[in-house]
Amino acid sequence: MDARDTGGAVMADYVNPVGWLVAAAQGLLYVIAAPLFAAWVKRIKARLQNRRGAALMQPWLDLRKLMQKETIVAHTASPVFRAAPYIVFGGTLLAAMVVPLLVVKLPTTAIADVIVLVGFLALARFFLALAGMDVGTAFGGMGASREMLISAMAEPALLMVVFTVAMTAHSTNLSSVIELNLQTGLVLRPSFMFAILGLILVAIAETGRIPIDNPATHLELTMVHEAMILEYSGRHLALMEWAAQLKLMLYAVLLVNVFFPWGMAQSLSPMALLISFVALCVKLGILGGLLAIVETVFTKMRLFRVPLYLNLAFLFATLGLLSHVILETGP
Amino acid sequence: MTSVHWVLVLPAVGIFVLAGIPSLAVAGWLNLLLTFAELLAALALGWQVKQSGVLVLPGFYIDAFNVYLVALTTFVGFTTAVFSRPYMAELVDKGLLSRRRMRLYHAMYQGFLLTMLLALTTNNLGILWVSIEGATLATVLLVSLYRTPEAIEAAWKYFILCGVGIALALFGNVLVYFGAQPVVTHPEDGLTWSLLYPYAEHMNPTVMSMAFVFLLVGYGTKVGLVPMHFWLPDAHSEGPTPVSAVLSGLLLNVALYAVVRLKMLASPAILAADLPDLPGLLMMGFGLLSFSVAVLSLHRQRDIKRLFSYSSIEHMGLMTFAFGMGGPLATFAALLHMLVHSLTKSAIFVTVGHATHIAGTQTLEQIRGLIRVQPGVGWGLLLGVAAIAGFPPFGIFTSEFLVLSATIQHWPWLTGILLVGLGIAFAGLFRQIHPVVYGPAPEGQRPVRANMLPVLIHLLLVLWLGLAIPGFLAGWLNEVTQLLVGEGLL
Amino acid sequence: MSNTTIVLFTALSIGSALSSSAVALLSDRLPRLINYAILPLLSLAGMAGVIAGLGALQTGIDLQFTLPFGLPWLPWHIHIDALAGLFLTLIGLLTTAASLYARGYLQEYLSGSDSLIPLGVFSGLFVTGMLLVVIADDAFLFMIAWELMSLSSYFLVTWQHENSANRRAGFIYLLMAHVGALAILLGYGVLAGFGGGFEFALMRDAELSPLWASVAFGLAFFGFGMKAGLVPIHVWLPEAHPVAPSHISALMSGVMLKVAVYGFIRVVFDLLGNPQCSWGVVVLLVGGISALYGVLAALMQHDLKRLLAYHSVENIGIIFIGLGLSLLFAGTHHPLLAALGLVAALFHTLNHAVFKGLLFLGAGAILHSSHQRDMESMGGLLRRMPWTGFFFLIGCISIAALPPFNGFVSEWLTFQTALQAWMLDNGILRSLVPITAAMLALTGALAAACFVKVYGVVFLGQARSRPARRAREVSLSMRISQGGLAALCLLLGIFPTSIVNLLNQIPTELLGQGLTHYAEHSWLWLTPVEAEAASYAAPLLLVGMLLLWAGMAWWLRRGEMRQVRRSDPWDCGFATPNARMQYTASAFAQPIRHVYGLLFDIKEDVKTLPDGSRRHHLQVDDRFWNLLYLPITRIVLSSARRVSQLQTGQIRHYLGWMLATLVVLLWLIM
Amino acid sequence: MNLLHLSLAEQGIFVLAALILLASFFLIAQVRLVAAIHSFAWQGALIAAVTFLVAGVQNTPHLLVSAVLTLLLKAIGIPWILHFLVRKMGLEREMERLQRPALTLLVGTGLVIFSYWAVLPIERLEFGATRNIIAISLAVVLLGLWCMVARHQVIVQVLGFMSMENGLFLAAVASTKGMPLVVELGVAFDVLVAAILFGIFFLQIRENLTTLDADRLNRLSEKEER
Repeated sequence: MDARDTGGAVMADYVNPVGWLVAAAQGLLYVIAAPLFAAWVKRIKARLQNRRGAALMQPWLDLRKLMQKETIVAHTASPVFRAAPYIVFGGTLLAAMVVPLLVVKLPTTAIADVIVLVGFLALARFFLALAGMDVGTAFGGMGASREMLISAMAEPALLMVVFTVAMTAHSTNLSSVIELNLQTGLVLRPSFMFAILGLILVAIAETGRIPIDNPATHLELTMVHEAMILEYSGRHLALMEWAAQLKLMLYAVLLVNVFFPWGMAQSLSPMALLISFVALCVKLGILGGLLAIVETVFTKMRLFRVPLYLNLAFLFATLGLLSHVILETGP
Repeated sequence: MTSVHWVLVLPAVGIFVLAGIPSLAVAGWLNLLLTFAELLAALALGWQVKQSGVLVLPGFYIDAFNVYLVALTTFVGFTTAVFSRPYMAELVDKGLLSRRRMRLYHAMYQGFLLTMLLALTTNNLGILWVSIEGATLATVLLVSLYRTPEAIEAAWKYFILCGVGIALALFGNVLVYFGAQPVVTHPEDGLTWSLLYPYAEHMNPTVMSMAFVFLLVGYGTKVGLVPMHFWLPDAHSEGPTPVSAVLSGLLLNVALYAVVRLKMLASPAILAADLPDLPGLLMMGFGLLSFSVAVLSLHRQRDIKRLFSYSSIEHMGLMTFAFGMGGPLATFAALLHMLVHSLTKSAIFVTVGHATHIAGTQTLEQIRGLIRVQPGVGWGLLLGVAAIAGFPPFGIFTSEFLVLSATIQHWPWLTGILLVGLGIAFAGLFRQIHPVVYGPAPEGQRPVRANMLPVLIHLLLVLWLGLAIPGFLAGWLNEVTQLLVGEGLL
Repeated sequence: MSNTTIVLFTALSIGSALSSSAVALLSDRLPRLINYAILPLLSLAGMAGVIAGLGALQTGIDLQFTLPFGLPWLPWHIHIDALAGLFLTLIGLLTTAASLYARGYLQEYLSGSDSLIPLGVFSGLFVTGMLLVVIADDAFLFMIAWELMSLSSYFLVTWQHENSANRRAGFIYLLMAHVGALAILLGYGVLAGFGGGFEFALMRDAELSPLWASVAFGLAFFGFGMKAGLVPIHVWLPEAHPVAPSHISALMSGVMLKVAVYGFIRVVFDLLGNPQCSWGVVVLLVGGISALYGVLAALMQHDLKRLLAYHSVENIGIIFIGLGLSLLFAGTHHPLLAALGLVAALFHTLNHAVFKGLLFLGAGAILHSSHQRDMESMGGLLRRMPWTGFFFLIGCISIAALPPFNGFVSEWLTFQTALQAWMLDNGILRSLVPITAAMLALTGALAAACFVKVYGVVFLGQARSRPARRAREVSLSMRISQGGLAALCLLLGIFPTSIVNLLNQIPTELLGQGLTHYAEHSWLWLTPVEAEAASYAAPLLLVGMLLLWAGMAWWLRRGEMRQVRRSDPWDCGFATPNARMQYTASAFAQPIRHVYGLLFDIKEDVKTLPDGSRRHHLQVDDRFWNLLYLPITRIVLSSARRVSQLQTGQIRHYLGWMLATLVVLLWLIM
Repeated sequence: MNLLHLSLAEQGIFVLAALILLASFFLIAQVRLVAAIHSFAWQGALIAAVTFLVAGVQNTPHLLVSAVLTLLLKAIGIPWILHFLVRKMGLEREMERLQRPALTLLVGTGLVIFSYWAVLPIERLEFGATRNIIAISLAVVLLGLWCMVARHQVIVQVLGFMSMENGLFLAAVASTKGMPLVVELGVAFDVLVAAILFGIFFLQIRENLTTLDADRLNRLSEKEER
């Protein structure tokens, strides 16, 4: 019965223009913050390697430069090649809009649940891979093939994580999940522990970080993501890079906000928003640091070790589910 | 002179006339006309029976059961004659047959029909026996018509095996006669159906069961029940195709008719002594055995006519099984199956005849790409096989469907066997026929002068029966069912 | 729409299908009939079917009457209800598209060596058979229609019987179809045995003991599964579908398999009633395995139509996952969720029909203009056949279950059903369902991979062969039919709520319980269970997407930034790549072959030819041939050999048999 | 039952029946073709005699007709035809090696016992000797069949066939005052035609196989590749 009431409450949000404004703003915030987060990870990494590293604004400068550069397209490229950057960026951004960044309940979050989110990331990946194959070079095809393999193996693990959470929250709407976690406060759930581990592994694989892929390499035979965007230049390349950073950001936010939602704003009052903004920065900062450490400690693994890695992720997720079934639900 | 006499006189006359006519063309047409006249007479007879119910004339006893077989016999006889006229003429042109033999052929064709019709219409079990033996004698010469070593061997085996079988049947008859003595007033009537049937349950069960065993083995040989079937593939494969058509389409039916009639006599006697219905069980057993052996044998055939003779064994087995099971549904199904099987099988043999002429051989491996060479024949064969394999909307599906549903009601666990058998049979037929009709045309094969009219008619009839059983036919079969098992279906 | 109208349109549809096949008998004498009578009649049949079907779906009528055919005591019973309506619609849609498409597709055959009569006749009969199956209301008519469907489609498969592949495929297909039909018949037999008659009405009321109910279920599952192409009884499918003419492949893959799904639903949900939980588990597992195996097998293929056929196996698997979930929940008394599962399955049935039809038509178009089925010899077709390429892309996105197209919605609904597993009391089931769902997720991702491969290799890159270089865009009618289906893919994806609203009739009818909250807020939001649990607003997403693109376009493509410079690809500074240097289809699938190789028997080797050049040879076969089918064949043949030993040719042996029989029988009766 | 209670004629019937049985055994055992034909002829004659006796004992005149018929057909006609053929084909000296004669005869005896056992349950209806005669005639039928199984000389097989007919006839006569005349005539006709056909076939087989060995008629076998 209460479902109906909350349903009504949600209904109220849909017609609330302020909500839409905040949602738009939040989308913008994603777009702006994504390169920063990537830069932050890079910087910590550099520090760990006793380098000074680039300035935090560096990604922004790169993007601006790329935007102004001339765009070159191969003779053999088809319209798909030119449409792909827009679709990839758009798809990723839409997916990002679904993930609550500062405010728990926004009209945008009800547009789609986490499975749709995964779907949009998949759409972006689909076109990314097609673009890789379009020009008809050897590397493009190689990158596409590998990317699809990795994502194919990451997907079930990700879904198991979703299941584990949904089993507890009885929902796949991120806002509902987060709300639940906020209401119950800190509860030690073995299932969530496994889910977090699984999600981290998946996130690393999906965002093409070490040990799966090395965003910094251009060594032909080890590239995955880079191989697909090899032929891009100018604004197309800018969009592709930006989309990748968005994706990283998205996964990071997903991790911190779903499992550690504390501090998030449940109303639209400016105070709450400010608090949640600060909280978010702290959380992301820590996560970025962890990621950097991981990337310095580990080395990239062979392609055919990746299935093992992802099976581990799947194992974690499944353990999470089972421990939920066995430990957390009484007969 | 009633239509019954016409039905019998016409072929009797035909024997002598056709034996005497030297001209091939005239004989062919005359044969055609005679069979047509017989068909008309048979229909008249059918009409008469429809009006008056059972028809008892001196020496003859005609009820719904045999009149429907009379009609079927004359019809298939007619269509086969239509097919055989040009077909045999071509054989003569090729010099495979002398004109003298053609006279023999035509005469014996009529002789065969005569014996069939006599066996169906007679009121006397003795005459029934005599005419079935006569049928053997008439066809044995037709089977050996080509005079090749294989033909002669086949005819010899046919002759000996059926002769022995028939002899055993005669012993059965003697026993029936023996058992009948106490119940009939005048000892001479001991074999007269119309007088015997009413008192069936008063006869001595032991004698009757023993008699039925002999009769089943005897007439069963002619039906082609395993393990008395060995003559059948040989005779069908080595005789001329029209003969194969009538053997499969008619002779087997008539033999089965005899078995069923005697079951009608034996079962009541045995049931009256509340023993298990031995005749029924025996028939079911033989039917199932024949069915299973035949479906497996289909896979091993290299000769196209042998292939279809085995499918005849399969279907006769199915009918015997159904008749043995008894009960209105099964009996109705069996009667329907008799009808559709004769029509389909004779149609198939007609197309096979043309196919063998096209390829100049009966070996399956050498008959290829029929649809390319002569689409009519190819499609005819393909559709015929689809029908005989029990594909709807052809009528055989209907009857098999009814048999199966009856089996599910009475012997649920036998249904599995039947279904597996049907699957195997289907595979056997199609894996042999597939390459025959499909694929590119072989070198140097020419279309032949083919008369596909009979095939068309038969298949259309079977199709009709599959889509909708006309009321009068249903009523008719229902009468027969009532006759055989006491209760009707409708 | 009134009942009479619906009946009239159904009759019209069947009638014109039949008359088209009747007219086709003349098509050799008057080839022009094909364009002016046969195909138009077929399209008419299709459209009438759509109208009747939609009418039935919308009004949710339940109409029964009999026709004076069949057996005297068992006339043909007809029953038009929402379920039948859905499938009428579906058959109609694809028939219309296919017949429109055939107009262009058949041109080249007009002068060919194969007579067009069988094609025309059996196309009509094929459609008739399918239409009759879905409205049949007694087992007898059902079997007739069913076998009519199988038989005529078999004749269509063997139409170009000159090449041995067609013959082999045809034989395997017909054999398995027949075996399946026998199983179905036996299943009906069991039901009729308890119900006391072959009318579905009687079967519905039959009181079966759980054991017998399970027997009937098993038989139906086997029979219909064989037709639908569930693993491991799917082997006929990848043989038969590719070799048929493409518009027929579209019909077979798009509709005929769905008719099998219909049969399963009719028997299990409608006739058997109160399903058992265990059935759900079986169906769920088989469905999951089929989905996964199908997509993996598809990845291994490089014959385009064969690949699509394997994808049919995959999608049928997905549909059966939905059905399995529905049975599972119905068996554990969660009618609402059962309804959800059923709706998901039906929705996917509809979607798969549309996009698989589209893809087969596209493959046909490629075949038509380049006479190639081997992907390794295609490439760069997008620039030569832009329309086909565009429509095919939509098909790929839909089948890869990517938003906002239709494939995604139905899979999303299936996921949502699975996600309600927490409602189950049984912990085993509660952990089994998610694992199946994970298989589904893996399937989806692999499907995406597979269609990246397909589209990338076929339409993108550079042409790998002369025929591919020669390819030209296909005729208007072919483009229209593809375009129509492509548009449907989008519409079904954008307005799921209204579709669910239509489909909702069916669970209401079969389970006595429809979805209640599926549009809690408005038609914009699809909320399968309740708004809190999950919601999907496809229209809003589409709008958002369009807004974003508009914004980006406006921002990024101003002034001098508009023009782009064309040049040779960079490719890490290697020499300008040529067509031979592209990644091939087999190369693309190599990592996956490496990971999942053990499921298939793969023969891969590189031969060095005398002239020093290398040849890479790859053959991927179904393991099930050796595991399942060959042994059965061996048994049958060996027993046949034994039996044929009886026919020794020695007359004395024959006589001996007779004597023995006689003696044994005499001994028996004593 | 006790023979003493029976009339002399009836005792005669038994004696003849016994002799008929003996003739069947001769038929099985005879290696010389001509001798086999003779034993068949004798069997025919004995049957005719039995028929006469039965006709006398039960004064059924129509049995006399069939007795004469039998004598002419079975004792004279058919043996003559066969003789003629044998001479025509120059087979007077024809001998056939029986494989395992002892076993063959043993099986024959077994069949006699079996047929006795088989007809035991048929209780006597009117005429005392019935059951025993039926047993004998069944034995003759089975022995005829066994003869066809055991011997591979085509002509001897035909003789076996004919002796089966003899057995049937005996059964008819002895058990039930003979069948209706029309049936008798039909049977006789069939037998005659059969005999003629057999003749034709001998010649054809002869000219195709140059021998009358049934085991050589084995072209139509499905055992292995033909």
